Amino acid sequence: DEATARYALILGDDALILAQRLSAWISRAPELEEDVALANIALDLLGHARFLLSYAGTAWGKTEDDLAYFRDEEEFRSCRLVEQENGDFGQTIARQLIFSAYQLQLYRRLVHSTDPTLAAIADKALKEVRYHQDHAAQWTLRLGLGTEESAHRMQAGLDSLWSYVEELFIDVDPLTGLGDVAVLPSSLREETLSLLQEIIEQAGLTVPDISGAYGSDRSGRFSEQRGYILTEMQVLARQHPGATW
Amino acid sequence: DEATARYALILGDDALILAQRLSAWISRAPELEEDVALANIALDLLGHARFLLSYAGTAWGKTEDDLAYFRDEEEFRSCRLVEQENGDFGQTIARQLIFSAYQLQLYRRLVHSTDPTLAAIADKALKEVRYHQDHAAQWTLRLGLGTEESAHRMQAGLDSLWSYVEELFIDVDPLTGLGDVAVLPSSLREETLSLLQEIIEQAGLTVPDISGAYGSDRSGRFSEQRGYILTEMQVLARQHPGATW
Amino acid sequence: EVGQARFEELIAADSRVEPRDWMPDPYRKTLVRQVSQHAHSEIIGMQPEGNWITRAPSLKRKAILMAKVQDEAGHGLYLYSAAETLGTSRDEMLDQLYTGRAKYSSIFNYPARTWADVGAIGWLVDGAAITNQVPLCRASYGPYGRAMVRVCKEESFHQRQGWEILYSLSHGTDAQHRMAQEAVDRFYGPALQMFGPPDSDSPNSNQSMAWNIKRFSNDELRQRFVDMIVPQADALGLTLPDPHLTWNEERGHYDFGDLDWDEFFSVLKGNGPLSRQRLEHYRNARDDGAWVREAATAYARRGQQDQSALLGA
Amino acid sequence: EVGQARFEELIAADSRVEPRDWMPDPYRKTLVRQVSQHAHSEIIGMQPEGNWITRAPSLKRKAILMAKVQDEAGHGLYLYSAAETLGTSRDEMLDQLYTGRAKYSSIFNYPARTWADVGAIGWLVDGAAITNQVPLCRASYGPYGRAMVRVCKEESFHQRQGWEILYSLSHGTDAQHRMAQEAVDRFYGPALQMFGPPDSDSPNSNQSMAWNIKRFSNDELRQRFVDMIVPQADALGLTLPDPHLTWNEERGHYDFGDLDWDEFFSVLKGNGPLSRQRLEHYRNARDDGAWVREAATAYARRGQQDQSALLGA
Repeated sequence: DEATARYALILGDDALILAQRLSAWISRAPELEEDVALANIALDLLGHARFLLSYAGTAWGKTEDDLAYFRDEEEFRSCRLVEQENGDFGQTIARQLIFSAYQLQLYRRLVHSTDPTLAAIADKALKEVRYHQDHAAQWTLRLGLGTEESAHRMQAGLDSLWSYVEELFIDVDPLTGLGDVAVLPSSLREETLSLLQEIIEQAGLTVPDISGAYGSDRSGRFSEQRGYILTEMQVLARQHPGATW
Repeated sequence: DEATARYALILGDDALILAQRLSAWISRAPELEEDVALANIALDLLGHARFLLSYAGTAWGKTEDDLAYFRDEEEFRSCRLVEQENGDFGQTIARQLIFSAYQLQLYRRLVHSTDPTLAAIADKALKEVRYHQDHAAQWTLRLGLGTEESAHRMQAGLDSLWSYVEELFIDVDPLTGLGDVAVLPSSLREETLSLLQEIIEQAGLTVPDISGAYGSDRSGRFSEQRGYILTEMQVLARQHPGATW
Repeated sequence: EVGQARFEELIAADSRVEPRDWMPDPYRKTLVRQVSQHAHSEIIGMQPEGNWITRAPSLKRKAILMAKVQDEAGHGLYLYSAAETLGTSRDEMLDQLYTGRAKYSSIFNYPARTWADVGAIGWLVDGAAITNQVPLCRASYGPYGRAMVRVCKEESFHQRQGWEILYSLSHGTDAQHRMAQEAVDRFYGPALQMFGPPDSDSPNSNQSMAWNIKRFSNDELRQRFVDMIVPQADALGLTLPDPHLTWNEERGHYDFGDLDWDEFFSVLKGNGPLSRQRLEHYRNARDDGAWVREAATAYARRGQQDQSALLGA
Repeated sequence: EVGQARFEELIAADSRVEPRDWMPDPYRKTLVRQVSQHAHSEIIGMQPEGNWITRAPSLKRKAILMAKVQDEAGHGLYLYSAAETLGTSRDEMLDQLYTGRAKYSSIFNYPARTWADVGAIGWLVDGAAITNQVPLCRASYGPYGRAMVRVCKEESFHQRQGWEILYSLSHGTDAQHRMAQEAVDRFYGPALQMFGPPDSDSPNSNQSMAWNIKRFSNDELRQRFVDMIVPQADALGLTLPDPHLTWNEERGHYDFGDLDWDEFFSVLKGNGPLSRQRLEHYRNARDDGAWVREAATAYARRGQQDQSALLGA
């Protein structure tokens, strides 16, 4: 139904935008192994996005590509965290750390969704997200405990993104009415934050004391980056409307 | 006529693309005075581009905006030098140094064009380009003779761009048949290079010994950047075809 | 004592205080804070609109926008100069901005998400700024008042341009009209909050009024602004998003609804949608440019040495 | 002496030389140069196609392209490992690339300007690479030959995907078809030049043949490639841009026209359209990542200390 589709869109858009952001690292990573690892994570997320958008599309007779390439900025539902710029490797790892912790808790619960498709997607995604979370945690430790510079940069990455953490846990519109189909974001808050706290402190870093940035309805009204991301992602598809590739 | 229009397009596209590149510095310059100065130069170039594209458009019944926003990548005629990324301030100044030296020699001669419109545009542009050239030369001296780091960065900027210098002096297609309407780029080579040599050496830097990069027909076939520039520049106009602003 | 008396005389006569004049410390501090905040607002204010320069939908609009953002840098420059006459250096003020100790107008922590926002910023934000600033042209501190005269002249030009952008959109395609209306919906409330909290909640205003820095209260200015924009919105063919907006015959003013002051104070505290991003943008630019400023300083010193050598010879 | 004899025996029997075996210095040097060049080509080769990941026109194509570029990083990894068995470290090889002392395939100094170029690179560039590499699976040096087996398997997959991109374009809209044809027009010549200069002009080949590293001459491989792509181009509905391309019944091969060897040598010397850009992209990534690699090293050292402490206790 439509509400489920709108829920799938929220999950799918987060995954798609983050995949898009991460893919820009390929050929630019600090070492070859990281080119491979970041591409892997981006590919996983893109895979999740494709399942979720395809599923959402069934409610409106649309394909994954219709939804990815022909929705406008205000129709996307991604959170601001995934829209933030890659920054340096520390900032990217900070974003990965926060988002994969949230996603891990989310999919752990979503495997029990009463919607069998969502449950199946979550099941497939879960072991991949476990790897993403581990990858981010390992790098957080390496950077936090590596050199003075790396600790500084990793902390700066966390500080820079922390005001977008709260948005992840807001029970926006279609979610509250979905019952056991969906996982209420607010229900993930505590365990996600405590997982983050554990890793951040283990890495000798500080959990930022920064409140959430105003505006958290995933409408894109409060983001300046989404437009740039979509402009680049959609340019070719829109130059050739109706074409197949 | 069409040949003159195509010539005006070459000059206009160079100015437009460089204005677009430079405008990205605004709010990001090393000091407030440079925000003002770079915006000034970008505005001048944009002004020249508007005159030149409007004039070119008369041959095809098109407006400046038709030409700026609704031509595709392969229809632009800009040189690769102006398409190069801003890089750091040293690279931007290197690009300004090279391009304004070329443009200064060009407009100095174009004021004598037998085409009265081109002569008038050149006349108006000339004193502005003189300022651009002076601005770039002053910064080249400051960076070349400033600190070790600044000299290194300024030299790196020159090295990075030098392979796109020769393209400026190629007598591409419409030019050779235009007689005294146009200024043959090849005729500007010697004096431009000697002006550059003078400033670069005065700044304690070295004229790079780097040959021209293969491909110099201004077709865009050899650029990967033009597509990105146009994607951003044209996105909004193309989302609303036929709209007025 | 003489200085104090002379200062009080100047204020009583509504004359200008000049940099050479003695002035009480709190007066100086208030001014430095206010003028530098104003300068910072110009600098940070370059970002939301600057964001659209590369994507402006026509070359004419691109040129106008570029010139406008350039003007903001210019305003910043002469406001910093005015503040410097009070004995605080530009570097010191920029450093306060860099470290987050200085404030700037909260409105710039909102995103310019669409092209219509550029119009709304021009019409509403610059409009509110002018309403605030016109009385400041008569501010008791001379350099500030004179800077404001220049600023106001350009700002009214900017407001006009913003209005024109919205007018074109409002009278364009359906999509353009919608874009314009949404931008006005988003900027109306924050623009009204630019005058600061309600008078009942604004402790510093009285002293500033007594010193002839401030001439009207926050609520007076807000009312003046609302009275100005209502007919302008009509002319635009756009709706202001306030159901309580009605002409009050008796007061001779428009009544308007309550504003979301929780949002205001939250944004003021640094939780605006883009508060961190704005500051980081500024910091990155400043960090990236450090080597250039060092080079310029080194080069200038070198020039002085060369001159000294010449003079010595 | 014993080693030399054993080495000659291995070569004569067309067996594998392994890292522990004695080998002549020039053999080792030739291999390090060839294998590291090959690895560098994989690394630099990520750029032209990587350029299109964010703009791929469908999510499926995006996923396939991302996986492909990732494979290239993977190929780089195991080719560097193969080269390391010859006693040169990866860092040393990367440093040669960084400083411009190492070569990589010139083809990657051409831009991928359109989406169709991604197809043409897959079909023609990977196609030429495979033609070159299949015989290398039997290269006398064991680790190299085995790495090539893995590489070839994935490359043939990539070639297929490139062909499919072009097929969709060729059978799509007029604009898509045109895009495909232009890409083939641009990449045909440079792809044929990937086999190196004509045999008459290729001095090092004989020794490599004698060592069972190289199995076929440049011209033989080029011919093999042309014979392969002509029917494939037919099936695509695209034209190869060579008027002299005709079937020669007598030779049992396609004849083809002369290539622009001036261009080839100019690009080889570093004057390719994007030679500087490719190297700068690599250098920037390496510079930007230096602090990360330092942190990883420091952290690993720390781990070892912790372990030593544990073992000591």
